[in-house]
Amino acid sequence: MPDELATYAENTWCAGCGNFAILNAMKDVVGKLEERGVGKERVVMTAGIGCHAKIFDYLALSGFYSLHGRSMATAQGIKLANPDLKVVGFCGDGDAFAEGIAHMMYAAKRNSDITIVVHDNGVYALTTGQRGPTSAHGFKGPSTPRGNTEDPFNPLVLMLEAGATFVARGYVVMVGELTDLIVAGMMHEGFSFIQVLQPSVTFTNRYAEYNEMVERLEKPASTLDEALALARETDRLPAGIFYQTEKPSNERALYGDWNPVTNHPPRAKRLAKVKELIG
Amino acid sequence: MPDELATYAENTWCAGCGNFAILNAMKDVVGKLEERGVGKERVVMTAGIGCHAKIFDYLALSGFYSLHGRSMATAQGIKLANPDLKVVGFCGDGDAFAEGIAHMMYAAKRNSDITIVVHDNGVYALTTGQRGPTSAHGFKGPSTPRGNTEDPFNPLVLMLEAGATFVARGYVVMVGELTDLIVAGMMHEGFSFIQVLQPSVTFTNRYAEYNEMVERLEKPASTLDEALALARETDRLPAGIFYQTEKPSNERALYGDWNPVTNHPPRAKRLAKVKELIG
Amino acid sequence: MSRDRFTYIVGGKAGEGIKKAGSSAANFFASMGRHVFQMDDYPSLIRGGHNFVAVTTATREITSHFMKADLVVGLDKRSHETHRDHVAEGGVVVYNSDVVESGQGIGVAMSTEAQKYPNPGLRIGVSGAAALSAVIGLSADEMAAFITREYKRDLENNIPFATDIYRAVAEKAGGKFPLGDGDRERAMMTGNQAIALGVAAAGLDVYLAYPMTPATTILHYLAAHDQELGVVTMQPESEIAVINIALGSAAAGARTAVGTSGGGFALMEEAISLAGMAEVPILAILSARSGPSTGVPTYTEQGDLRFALSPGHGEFARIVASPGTVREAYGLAAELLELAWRFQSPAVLLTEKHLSESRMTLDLDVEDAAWAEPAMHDGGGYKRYADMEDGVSPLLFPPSDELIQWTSYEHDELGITTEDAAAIARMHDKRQRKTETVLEHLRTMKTVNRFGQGKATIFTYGSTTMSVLEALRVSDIEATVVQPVYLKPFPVWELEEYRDANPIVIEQSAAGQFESLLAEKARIDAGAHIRRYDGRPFEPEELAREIERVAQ
Amino acid sequence: MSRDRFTYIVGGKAGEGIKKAGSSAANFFASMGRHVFQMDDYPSLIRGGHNFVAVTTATREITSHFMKADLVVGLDKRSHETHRDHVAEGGVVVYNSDVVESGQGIGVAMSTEAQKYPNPGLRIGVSGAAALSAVIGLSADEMAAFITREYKRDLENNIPFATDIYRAVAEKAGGKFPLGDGDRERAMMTGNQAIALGVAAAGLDVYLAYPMTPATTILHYLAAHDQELGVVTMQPESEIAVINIALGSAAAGARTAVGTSGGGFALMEEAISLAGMAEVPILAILSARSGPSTGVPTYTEQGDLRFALSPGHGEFARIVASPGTVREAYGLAAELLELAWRFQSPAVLLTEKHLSESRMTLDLDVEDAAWAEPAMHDGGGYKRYADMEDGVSPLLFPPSDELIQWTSYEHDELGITTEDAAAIARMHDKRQRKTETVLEHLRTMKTVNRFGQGKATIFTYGSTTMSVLEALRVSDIEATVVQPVYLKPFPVWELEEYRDANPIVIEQSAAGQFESLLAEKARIDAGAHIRRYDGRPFEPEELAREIERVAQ
Ligand SMILES: Cc1ncc(C[n+]2csc(CCOP(=O)(O)OP(=O)(O)O)c2C)c(N)n1
Ligand SMILES: Cc1ncc(C[n+]2csc(CCOP(=O)(O)OP(=O)(O)O)c2C)c(N)n1
Ligand code: SF4
Ligand code: SF4
Ligand SMILES: [Mg+2]
Ligand SMILES: [Mg+2]
Repeated sequence: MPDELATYAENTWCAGCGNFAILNAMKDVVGKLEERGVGKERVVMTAGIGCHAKIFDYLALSGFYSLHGRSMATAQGIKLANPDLKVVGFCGDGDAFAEGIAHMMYAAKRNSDITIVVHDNGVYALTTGQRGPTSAHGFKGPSTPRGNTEDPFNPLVLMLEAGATFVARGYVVMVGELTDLIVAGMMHEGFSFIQVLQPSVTFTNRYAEYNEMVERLEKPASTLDEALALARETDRLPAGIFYQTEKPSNERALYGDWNPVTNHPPRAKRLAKVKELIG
Repeated sequence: MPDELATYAENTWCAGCGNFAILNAMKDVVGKLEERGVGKERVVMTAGIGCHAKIFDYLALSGFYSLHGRSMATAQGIKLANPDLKVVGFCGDGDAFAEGIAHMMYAAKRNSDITIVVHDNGVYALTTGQRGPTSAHGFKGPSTPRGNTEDPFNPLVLMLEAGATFVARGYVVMVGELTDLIVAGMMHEGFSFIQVLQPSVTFTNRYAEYNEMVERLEKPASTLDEALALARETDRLPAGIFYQTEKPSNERALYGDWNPVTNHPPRAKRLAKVKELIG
Repeated sequence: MSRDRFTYIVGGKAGEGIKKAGSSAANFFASMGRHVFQMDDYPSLIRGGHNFVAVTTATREITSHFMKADLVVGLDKRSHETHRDHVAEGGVVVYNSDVVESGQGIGVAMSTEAQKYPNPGLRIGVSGAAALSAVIGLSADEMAAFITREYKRDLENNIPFATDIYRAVAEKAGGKFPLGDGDRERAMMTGNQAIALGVAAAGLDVYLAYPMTPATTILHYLAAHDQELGVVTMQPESEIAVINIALGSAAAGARTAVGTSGGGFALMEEAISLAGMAEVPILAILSARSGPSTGVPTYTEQGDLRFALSPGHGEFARIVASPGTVREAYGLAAELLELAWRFQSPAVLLTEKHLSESRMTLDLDVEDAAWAEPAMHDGGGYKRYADMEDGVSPLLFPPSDELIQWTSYEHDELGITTEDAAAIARMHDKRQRKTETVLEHLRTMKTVNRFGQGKATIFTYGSTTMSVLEALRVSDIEATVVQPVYLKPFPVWELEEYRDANPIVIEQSAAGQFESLLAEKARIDAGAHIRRYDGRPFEPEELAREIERVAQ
Repeated sequence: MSRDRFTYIVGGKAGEGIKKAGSSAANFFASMGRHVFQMDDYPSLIRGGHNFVAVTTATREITSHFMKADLVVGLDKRSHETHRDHVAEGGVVVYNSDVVESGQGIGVAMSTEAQKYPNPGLRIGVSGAAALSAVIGLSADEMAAFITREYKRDLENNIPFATDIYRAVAEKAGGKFPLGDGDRERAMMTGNQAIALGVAAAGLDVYLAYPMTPATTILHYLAAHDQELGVVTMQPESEIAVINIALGSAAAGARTAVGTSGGGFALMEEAISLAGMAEVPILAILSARSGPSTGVPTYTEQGDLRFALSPGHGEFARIVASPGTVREAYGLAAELLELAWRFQSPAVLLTEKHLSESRMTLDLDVEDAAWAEPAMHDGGGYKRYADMEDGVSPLLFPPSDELIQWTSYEHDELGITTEDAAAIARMHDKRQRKTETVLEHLRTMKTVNRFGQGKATIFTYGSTTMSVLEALRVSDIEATVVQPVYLKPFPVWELEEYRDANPIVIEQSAAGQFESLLAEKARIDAGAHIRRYDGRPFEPEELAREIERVAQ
């Protein structure tokens, strides 16, 4: 499968970047989705802008390379138009929890049936290392030379509270698990959020730290409270599905079995309806 | 004090609107702040756009009648420029948790020393009654004639999770308590969030329901978890300070005792510095 | 005193049923086969304040309200005081004598009467229909039928209440202005309804909007009729969400439109540029209000023209047009959706509160709407940005075995990011060729309307067209009215003959944006101009006098 | 082979110290009292890919890089292959023989040498300084001093490494291009530094920005020097937060500026309109890159001109200007902050990546900067929007006993919301008068630069000015160059004499936005044009040939 999913784009990630693992995982995801009856032709991706987003150029899937902070809005639009598609959106931490935080909160609130993979490297990497939403207090970057004065957001907590029905954490060193998480997220009907711990070797090389702290989470919490407690842990970093619950997706809630694209009417039919309304 | 704080603007709120109580509370707040050594000349307000925001026209305080969703950004700017001012921002629920949700989350995250009063009527009132971020599932408005398909946000929970250091709920029927809450919020150094249950008699007349459910909360929770549990209650609606904690404000963290406005340098001094840098 | 043209102004507090009083009258006139124009004037509030509706009817076409009314009904003190001088010579003024001490005209104790029934506050608006019925000479039964049809509910109270008012007015001015029937009953709608129906007729699948006056009622209308039409509507968390969800939707193959006013459109600009780069078909409806900024949300202005012409950074094809009448809005909305899809470009329908929210009778052929149908790719080897001669690459939507990559970055034909100098220039060339193709296509279309014939030349555009046409109808002015419908590309090829016409330029703008656009693009320098910018649309009789003044 | 003008191109992977190799050379030339121009060309990535820096130096003023180099150093294979043909006749090519098989020029085993020291990957960039030192005839000691001053750290490894490379190059081309000293040492800075210093010199208190290339380094520079200067910097959550926080800040009395590129500026437009309505002084720096949309983030273009001229909906005074050189950027940034405060209006400094990030020597008088000082209200009875004859109401900031109400709504003089027709028109008139006042003020200022004298007339603007001036210097072309610095209001009063000049219009745009602006505003129709839009700035020798071609 990998070859078929490669493009001719030159890969410009730094050697050792955590993004490679996400790219590899995605290639496996496509295969596993196929096994589950979701053909590659139905898998559509979106990306924001940043190092993470380059995955769009490297992965031979259809989709929309969107704007910084809008990947999850674009993804919702694709799903809204054609609910038969499986939509995965790649976001950076800056994308997801700064410029685009409103869309994240609302994608979760309305339970849009998309999967958002956040490449969380705790920094604005592509713009040369400024602090981001998940940067630690004290983080020094070119816009905060004396250190970040803000405390970081906890993405899992925010998504759980906003109403996400599938919340998970992966780690780039655990590619197999990451693959499974993304597959599970994409098979979940409703909004799936996956935070991926993705060290930036250049700006936030936390492999060593993560290797110590990340622990496999065997099974999802059975309540939101438990999931929140897990998400708040700071001594160890559980990786796995934190929480999963069922609720009608935004698309289903809005229009049931309708499909705007495949149900597009012929002209005569539409004009007849318009005529009716004009009376 | 009331007279001095009135303007000649014609009040165009519906008779019985919960906003009147917030206006009245604010007039008392100004007096109480004065007792605490904060003169009216230092109290500055901002407002978004909506029914709630008309308070700006009715209250004789200096400030900035901003844009829909930006009241809390404008407020942060005022505080950033001159930290000697006490800044209170009025927001609607649409303002605060739809168009402006990013600014709310970040005002809390960075602990900007402003007080945000959200007139939560669970609807976009001024634009004729569309569902808003806190509208109940099933709420019928002109943009959702078959009912709101989304679940509401819990503003208190979101603000607690985002890092607000003062979180409270008031109810327009309890004007005295509301006054005290706003005073406490404004005296708190850091980001203060006050959700005010504000029935819209026209669109969401929930006085009866609230009168049943609202209960005075005697003292703040001692932990974030407790505060969250209180905020999640749905059978009764506690009103009071849910949570209060100490943390350096954004402004202090950024520049300590500096004040951009009062420390504005004379030209010669600034030019000397520029010369130094050019070398 | 039979007159063909009859104007009715009814005013009162918001929440008293003023809009209903106006629209029911308009409906009634339309049911007589007459032409009607209804203008709603209301402040930005929910209850109280001062609303009024001006409804004018005639047996000939009519494209404006008038402010000299044959019947003025004031339900409260302020309305009476504001509008009593709006009565035409010989006209009738009816006021609520319970709240006005020494009124002028026919005082009726409306509040006292209303008190006799439940919900007196809601009832009072029915006075309008009663007074109108009396003045135009309906019988009490005819009035009851009118009220039954328009108010539908609570008739057991509404009809007796109305009958009381009717009697009081009929006594003094009964049958003063009998109205003749018109030729046939026409549809009646607001500009926003026409736009909604137009995009629906063109094949719209998805409509997204965040509430913002005066565009909001497009969302309301489509939401109310979504299942009937098969159009999905959604109100996301902000205008930025609206436009970005919309672009995703369009890229997945759904005909998609969005609607907002200036402030919301401003927030959409980053994504309009994205639509330019990624070549996403999208229609944005921009209905302007008095600005800048929050401005005067429920009042009209043409202050957003220049702003609408250059949305988004960078160079790409932009299409902007503005309808002159409600009738035109229907076809133009459809046409713009079609152009957006034909050229995979953002298209903007620019209009104003005055068109969006005014309501008029019209002769509408529903077929008179384009159908948005993209040129689709066929076979394999798909390249999203295939470098076609006309700059327009075929479309394809998932699910598909082909790779379909839309992108905001500069790209090669497949859609892969590029930083290569030659590749960058090549794609710029492609987009420029598309811009040319759009221009060529517009040359084959009707892009400018001309009305009448006369020595004077008048240039106008957008909703002001309705005012100008009506001003000419009610005066002896002989003029040629030229109305560019398309504003970008600006149809200069149609305007060469006016190079030395020194036209009168009429617009609702303080800065004269349309005048300068004409001068800059078509090198047509105005001989004179008439501008209004107090939030109110031109009044045709006043406008006629102004035209006469400047035409000298 | 002594030449006055000397060009050095050094290329390699990002992260190998290419920028440092370029800037250290530039610094060295400057330290000789020479003029220098340094252009960084880099893709949007953090490590790898292909970066290069082109540094040109002369003993006369110089305003562009050149792409024919006397010394080309390629640290990797791609750089050698990309740039070996950029060598000028008689020039020297140095390449890394460890990674290039059959190179052209002087092969040096840079990687092998670097392996002898720790962190070989970081070291390799030092080869540039070594090769350069050899070619311009420095002694080994002079080279060591050069490296000591520029690299500062790890000298115990850097100097021996450099010495090895130096020897290898010196052997074949030592002293080939001896460089004479210039007249005196000048400051050297990028356009973004000049802008940052300019606004600081004008009294800036607060700078807000969200990272976006090519504006980001203004934030970095001010953040690095915030305490020294007494300027507060902050990076909020988005551009919308930036501009709205900025407006709050300005309304509280702090001189405030923001900076971004096209996409971020698009997001700010709603608030620019707010600044127009509320009359908030704000300076926005818009540094353009190749567009539309995300485009080519690290490359240059002048595609945002029209977009920059009409930000925000509605009618209000807009001021837009674009500096032609880094030197001019300093004074213009200060001047625009001053104008923003003088007129309580949004002002936009439009520039491009080529100016923002290119670095050059300049003669800078720090005093040559305006000081932003508002006209303050005195005494009681304050009205934020006092209806002054010139449209400019005095300012007052809290804390104050007066009521100071800024607002986005249409308002009366005090700032209370109004929907009254006369009041709306009155405030429109006030804002129009302010627009006139701005225009009158601009008439008293220097708004257009003219350079040279010659039969041909060349029009250009922004960073392209630097390219055009250099093209004239290196050719025999005699031309008058006209560069409008102010673009809104457009200084037509300065341009009347060129009405029939049929100028050559030179810009970095595919659509020819500047050309059409000239035609529309000043009715100056281009006789010919030269456009570049592949993301790269004009190269002066190529441009000179183009000018010669079209001038015929
Ligand atoms: C509207 C807008 N603002 C700013 C930028 C510049 N920008 C590009 S990527 C980025 C942030 C990248 O951070 P993150 O999302 O965490 O991605 P990473 O590079 O770390 O993978 C920014 C600010 C942009 N492209 N668009
Ligand atoms: C950018 C923008 N979008 C939309 C609007 C229109 N608008 C005005 S008020 C409002 C919502 C009001 O809801 P809320 O904030 O809850 O205030 P309320 O009227 O209920 O007090 C909207 C959508 C606007 N002014 N600006
Ligand atoms: S800068 Fe960081 S995130 Fe970007 S490619 Fe390099 S290692 Fe990866
Ligand atoms: S509509 Fe609702 S919120 Fe607005 S003034 Fe009336 S009661 Fe208050
Ligand atoms: Mg990141
Ligand atoms: Mg509300």
